[in-house]
Amino acid sequence: MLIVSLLGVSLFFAAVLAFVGDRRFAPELNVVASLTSFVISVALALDVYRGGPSVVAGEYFFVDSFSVYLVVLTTFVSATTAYFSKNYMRFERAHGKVSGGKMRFYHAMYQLFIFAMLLALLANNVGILWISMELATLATVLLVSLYRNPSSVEAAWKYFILCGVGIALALFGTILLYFAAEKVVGQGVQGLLWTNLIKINAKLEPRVLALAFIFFMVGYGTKVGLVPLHNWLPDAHSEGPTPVSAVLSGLLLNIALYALIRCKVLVNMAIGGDWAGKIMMGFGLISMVIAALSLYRQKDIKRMFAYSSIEHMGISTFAFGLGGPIATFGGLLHMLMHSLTKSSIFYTAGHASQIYGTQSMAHIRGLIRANPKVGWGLMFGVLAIAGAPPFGLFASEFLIITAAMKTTPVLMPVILFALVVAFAALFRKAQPMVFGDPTHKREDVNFGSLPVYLHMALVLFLGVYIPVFLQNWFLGAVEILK
Amino acid sequence: MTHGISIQLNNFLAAFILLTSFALLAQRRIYGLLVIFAWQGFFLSLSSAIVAYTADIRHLYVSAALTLLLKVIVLPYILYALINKLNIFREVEPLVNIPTTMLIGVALVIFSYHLTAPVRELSTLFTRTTLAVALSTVLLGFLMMITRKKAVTQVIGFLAMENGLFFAATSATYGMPLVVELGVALDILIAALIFGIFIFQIRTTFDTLDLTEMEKLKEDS
Amino acid sequence: MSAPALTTLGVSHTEIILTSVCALLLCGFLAPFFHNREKFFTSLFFPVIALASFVSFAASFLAVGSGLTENYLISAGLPGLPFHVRLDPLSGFFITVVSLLSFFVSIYSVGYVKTFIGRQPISVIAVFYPLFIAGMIMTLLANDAFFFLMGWEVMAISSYFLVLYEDRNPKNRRAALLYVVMAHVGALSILLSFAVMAGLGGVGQETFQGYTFDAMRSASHTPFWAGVAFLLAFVGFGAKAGVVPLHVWLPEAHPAAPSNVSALMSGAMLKTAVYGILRVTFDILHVSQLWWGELVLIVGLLSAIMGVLYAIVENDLKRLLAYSSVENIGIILVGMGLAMIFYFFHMPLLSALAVTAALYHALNHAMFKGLLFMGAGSVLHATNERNMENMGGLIHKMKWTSAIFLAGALSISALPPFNGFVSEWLTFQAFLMSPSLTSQRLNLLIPLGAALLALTAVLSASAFVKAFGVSFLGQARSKHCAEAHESPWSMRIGMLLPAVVCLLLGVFPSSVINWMSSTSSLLVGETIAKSASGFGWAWLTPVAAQRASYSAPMLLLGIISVLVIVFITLHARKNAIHRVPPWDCGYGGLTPRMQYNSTSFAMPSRLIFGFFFRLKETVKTDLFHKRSPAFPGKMKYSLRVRDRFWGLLYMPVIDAVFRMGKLTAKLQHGRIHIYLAYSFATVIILLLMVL
Amino acid sequence: MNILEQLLTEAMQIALTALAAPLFVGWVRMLKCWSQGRRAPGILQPYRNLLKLFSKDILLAENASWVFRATPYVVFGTILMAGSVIPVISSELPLSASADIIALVALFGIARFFTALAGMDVGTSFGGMGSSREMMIASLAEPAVLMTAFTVSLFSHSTSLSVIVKYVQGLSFFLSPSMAFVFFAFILIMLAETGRVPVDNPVTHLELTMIHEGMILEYSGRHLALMEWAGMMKLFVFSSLGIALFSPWGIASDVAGVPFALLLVALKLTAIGVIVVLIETGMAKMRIFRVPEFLGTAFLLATLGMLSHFMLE
Repeated sequence: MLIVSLLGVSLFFAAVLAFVGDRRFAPELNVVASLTSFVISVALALDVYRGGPSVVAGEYFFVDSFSVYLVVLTTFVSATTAYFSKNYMRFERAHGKVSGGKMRFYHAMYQLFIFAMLLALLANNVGILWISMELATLATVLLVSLYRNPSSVEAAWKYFILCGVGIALALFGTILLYFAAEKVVGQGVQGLLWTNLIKINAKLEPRVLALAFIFFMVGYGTKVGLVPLHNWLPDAHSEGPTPVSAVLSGLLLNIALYALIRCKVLVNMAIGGDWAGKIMMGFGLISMVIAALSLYRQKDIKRMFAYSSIEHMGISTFAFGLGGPIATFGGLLHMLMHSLTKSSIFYTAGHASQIYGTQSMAHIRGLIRANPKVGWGLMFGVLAIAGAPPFGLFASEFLIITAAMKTTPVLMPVILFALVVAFAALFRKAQPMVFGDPTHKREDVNFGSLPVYLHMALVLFLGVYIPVFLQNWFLGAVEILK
Repeated sequence: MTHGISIQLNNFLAAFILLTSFALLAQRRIYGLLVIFAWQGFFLSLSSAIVAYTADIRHLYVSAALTLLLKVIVLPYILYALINKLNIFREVEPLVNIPTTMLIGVALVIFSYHLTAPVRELSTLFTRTTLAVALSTVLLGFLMMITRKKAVTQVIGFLAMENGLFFAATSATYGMPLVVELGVALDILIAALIFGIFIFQIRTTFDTLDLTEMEKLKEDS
Repeated sequence: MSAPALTTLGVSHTEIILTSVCALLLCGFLAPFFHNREKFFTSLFFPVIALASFVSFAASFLAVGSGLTENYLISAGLPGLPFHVRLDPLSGFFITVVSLLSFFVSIYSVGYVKTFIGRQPISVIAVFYPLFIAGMIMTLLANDAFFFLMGWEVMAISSYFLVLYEDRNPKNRRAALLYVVMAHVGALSILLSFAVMAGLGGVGQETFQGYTFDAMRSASHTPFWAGVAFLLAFVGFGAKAGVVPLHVWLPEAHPAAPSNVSALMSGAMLKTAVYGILRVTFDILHVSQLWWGELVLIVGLLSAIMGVLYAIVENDLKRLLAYSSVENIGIILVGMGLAMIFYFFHMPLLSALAVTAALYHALNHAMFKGLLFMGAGSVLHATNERNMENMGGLIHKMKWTSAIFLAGALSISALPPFNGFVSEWLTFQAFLMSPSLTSQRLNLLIPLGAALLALTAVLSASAFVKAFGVSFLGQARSKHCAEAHESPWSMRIGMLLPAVVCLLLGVFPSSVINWMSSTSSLLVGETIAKSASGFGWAWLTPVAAQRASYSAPMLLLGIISVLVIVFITLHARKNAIHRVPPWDCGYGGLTPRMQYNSTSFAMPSRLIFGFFFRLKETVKTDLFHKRSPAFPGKMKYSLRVRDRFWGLLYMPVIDAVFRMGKLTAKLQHGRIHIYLAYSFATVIILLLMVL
Repeated sequence: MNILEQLLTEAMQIALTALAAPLFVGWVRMLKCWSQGRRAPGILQPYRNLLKLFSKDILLAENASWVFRATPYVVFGTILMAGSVIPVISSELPLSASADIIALVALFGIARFFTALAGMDVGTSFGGMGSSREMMIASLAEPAVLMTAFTVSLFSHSTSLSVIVKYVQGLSFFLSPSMAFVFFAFILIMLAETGRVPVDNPVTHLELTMIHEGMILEYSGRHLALMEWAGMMKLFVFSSLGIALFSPWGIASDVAGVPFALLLVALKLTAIGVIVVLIETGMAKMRIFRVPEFLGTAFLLATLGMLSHFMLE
């Protein structure tokens, strides 16, 4: 029941906000909506923690420790982002960037987007998973072009076309999967249910699944932002409103990776060997290297962090491709840490660009003097995202690197190269923005530092101590992904 | 209708679909593209109906009807209205010249055939031979998106890809479960609407629908 | 061994140290809340840190003295890998070093940090300074790879922010960036080394148990992977220690930080790297190959000689000190390299001699380098000047600082009876023992190393003659130096204490060696404590009295008595002292500009060792008369000395990365068709793979 | 030897160093005058000079600090201390154990360090120049010194001077190529360290050539006397070190042998004076940047000594 109410809440509020989204209380309503989802998801998580995985509503929905942790993460980050967007969007509206109609649209789509993501996580059906992934794209694509200027329209168009094509390929993969399953279980919904497919996957035809996986890989991989399918990602992240960038980077990429991992588990079990894992490792590695090298050249603050998202998605993909308990644990932890950290970075980056009236990093200088909270928030975010302990990303990278060292020591130089280059590039860009004398201070922003420091505190805490329940979740997830 | 005839009919329709895909690649005029696209949808819907009839699967009728509605009537109409409104009947300039595109297309078909050959042997369905055509259609649609300059032609390419997917779903698997079919159809409809909105947005912000104008977001080296 | 004092009281040494670490962390976290009462806060805050450091010092000092080993678990960290903590003589020794220096520096900081009030927010330094100390102690306490790296990076990151403290200066920002990048490279290298030792050791394939040092110790490593692990660890720790050629960040970052932090970075932080090398090579990998020792020895010698040469030509006082740290780390490495070689040849006593020399020097360097940096900070505080070309005559204005700085300079120049000499003497003794090795090649080559070390020692004395002579002696070269003032008491006490310790360490070496015998036993299974004081406590006889002996008390006593006797005899009859102007060759009027300055002092060395530097020397002459070059007008001389390694090693790498970055930019043209083509190509290629 | 005898020999050793040094220098100067065809002022002239200086008032530069005033005492103290550890009349010197060769070198280091600082204290250009050059020469000499010490210790397995002396005495016939090499190296080092001719000219006040004199230019009165005396002792100490290392025969091992040892030492010193003067007369003062070559030769010789020990002996 919780699952249905969880999905219902965001859908309901999406509908409500579509009408009242431009009122004065709308941002608060948005926060309330997201918080409600969060509360329900925590209850759901407790349920799963106590009772184990469950399948509900005619097997259409199911939840296990892998998906539930992402559900909680999604609702949590969406709630904090809603809180952040409160001040951020008010500022944008006050400066005439968005109109009342657009505010309605923005709020409605925000909730719809959350709905789509939750649906993707909770769906037991590969087809529904696909539909919700597409829905998530559709919900955000017009948010990216919210400002309706040439670059945002261009970015949105690229986002739409590239992800549309990608998702179409994923549908082909779904069809192939059904094609294989149908021979075993016959016609009907049974052939698309995870819970079912997992049971029968030894009987599935390996060759078809191999073909299917390629389409899944390219399809969902496009949404994950893996190189060379990533080209929409920097554009979309830099041109949309910052809250959208935060959820895109922090959540949507995770959901796409989630879909990909589910497919990989299926395929790997059917094919035997680690063929799918190797492909994922390849993509992960290429993404890490290319994204790290790209970081150097960036001029736009949000664009740079978009590349950093590509890099981190590459690391997670690599970890899941590697397989094995340590790497998988590391991958799960990495997804969690990355979305917490990256969304908080976007919060600060968004305010930083509001303060200086530009997203160009060359014009953002001396944040610790212009607004110390934003400045230190950004600095800590960069530290965390660069993998410096005691922040949590270090823990996950530690696990992934050591696991990789065991199985594929040959790849270590490449991984290290990427990590070092990314670290150097991030610091090279972030340090002048945060320190030194401010060039010109334009605006005062009302910075709600709560989400930033909440996220940072969580990342810090989890870097030092992983609570037992989280550990059990992860171990459960590791068990599922074996 | 006996089994044999339906197989032959279905294969025949598959051939038509492939043909229309090539026609889409070759067509220079936007209006012509629309017509061909509508025809492709029609063949698709027909094929679904035949499969539904032969294999006696109810919900495939629904998807045949959906296809007819969406792909033959609604989407071409929306696009047609858009073209009329924006007055973009000029010829579409391909980025790669047409003979080359056709040659690549032929290579893709051979590739798809080769790729699906072993899979085809496994299937028990009578429609299994059409998987190669479905894959070719998807890839040809993809190719069209790559080689055409205008936003509208990209949309048509995208929809042609979707046609290929639909064809794969009906022909290779006797159709996906209904929920999924409906969801997919809904998504496509929304997508088409968004396409429409976009084309307006592009038109108003860029004053042209030529995608070569939209190359501002890039990396300076 | 005396009974562990605290254990008898039922208190664990580890817990005491951990408590002070917690206190330090707490200080760091609470600091931001006091940002509007800076003066009061500073007077309260740094004494608390000093106290915590002192507690940790006392506990570790006692622990080393009694040679105990304690294990402890903190249930945090990764699942299945809680934080393993271990206090053994090795970690205890280094904790003693680190926390003793932190104690002194924290006292010094009370006065020093106050000078920033009104210019920079104090809270930044107040947050990261205790975190930095805590990070160092955590690193030393760690007994598993994860906790170790955690402490390691806390230390690195907090020091990064401290280097960036005066962030308005673009030079500092550049230094900090270079520092943090190098630190990260090093940390990753260490991480990999641990991964090699844990992962390929064969223990705990799918759990984390392999990541404890205990597991690594007992694992058997194939020679190849042991070599890889050693090399990675050496690169990682070497990058932190600043060994040539990984040293480039050090002379940038150490001077950029506030001087109390520079003192800690040079004096304490570098020692954690030394600790890391010792821990990995001796304790975990048991020095299984000869080339390790040779490599450490060679790198050590190279660092020593390069460090001191760069120190000599440096005009910036703090940079000079930083380069001298490179040199001293080199000397420590030389001792370690010798210890490793002896250890490989199963000569425990000689190995113990060399390792004691290295440890002793680590301790000494912490004291005198901390002292010297504090002195430089005191000068900076009084004159706002780091460039020695603008100093001079400070001895008249800053009596305390100059006397204390002189003590530090004597120590670092390895002059008896100060402590620097003891450790260098021990290192020389270790060198002189090399003929007992059975390898002919080493027999012939090691003495040359000793000669190099001798060269280093005198060059270092020369560098400090210059440092002290140019900054404190002579006439003031600038106005603000002429108007300098003495530092506040807290700073003077903070400097005086380590100076006293320097003298004590120099005069009573046998007791110190006795104290650290447990550390040497842990590392090489042998100690020189017995033989060192075999001739009586006042004589230091490392191996045997017949071999070599040195008695600082005797020398000190001798020199002082001669001094006193001569002084008294001479002053029996009063000769008048007349203050007169110095001899000016009859030209009239010596100006401060006529003095030998820092650049001219270094000129002979610069010429002789010119090969090591990248020199750019320009002389610009404005002609007095346009037509006749015989009457030159104003002459302008400029000299730039650069590190050769920057151009040889770093620029090519950086350029290559930038070039690759540019190549990847080509991936993103902005054309959607191309993007679609990528996806298309990806699909086709992957499909071809299945085919 | 009992404690009293030990103290007695030690006192004699110290007295010898302090009192015989001016005599030795007087002998060298006299020889030099003769070799240049001049009339010598007499062998006792250094004593007279010192006495004269001690009785004079001091002219102290205005901005000289305590470092400047303390240096003469420190320098004198350390060099006398160095002299007291070299077993030149008896191999049973009690103080000998408190410093081996390396510590001995370090004692010279203290003197040098303070002299160089004193040179810079007043703030004239000559002082700084002298300090800079002194430190450079010292640093170049040091590797050769160490090599010499190393090679010598190869024989006796010790760096302790008494042990070396006893070891070499124990050999009935002592002629090895390595010792020959090292002996030549030692002579070169001695010339450099004590500021003798090819490296420095102790009698010049020509501004561009002086090194040691540059540093002590500002001294006067008793300060200058102490510095001069210390300089003389340094030459004496180096000579005795040479005796101890290369020709220790006759050095006593008990009190009874001391008078004979003193006689032998006097003879040896006379010979060393001749050698020094021969070298000084035969060579001209070098340009400062030729000094590295000179000291490089010393290092090379010492290294050859070490190598030949391993290869030939």
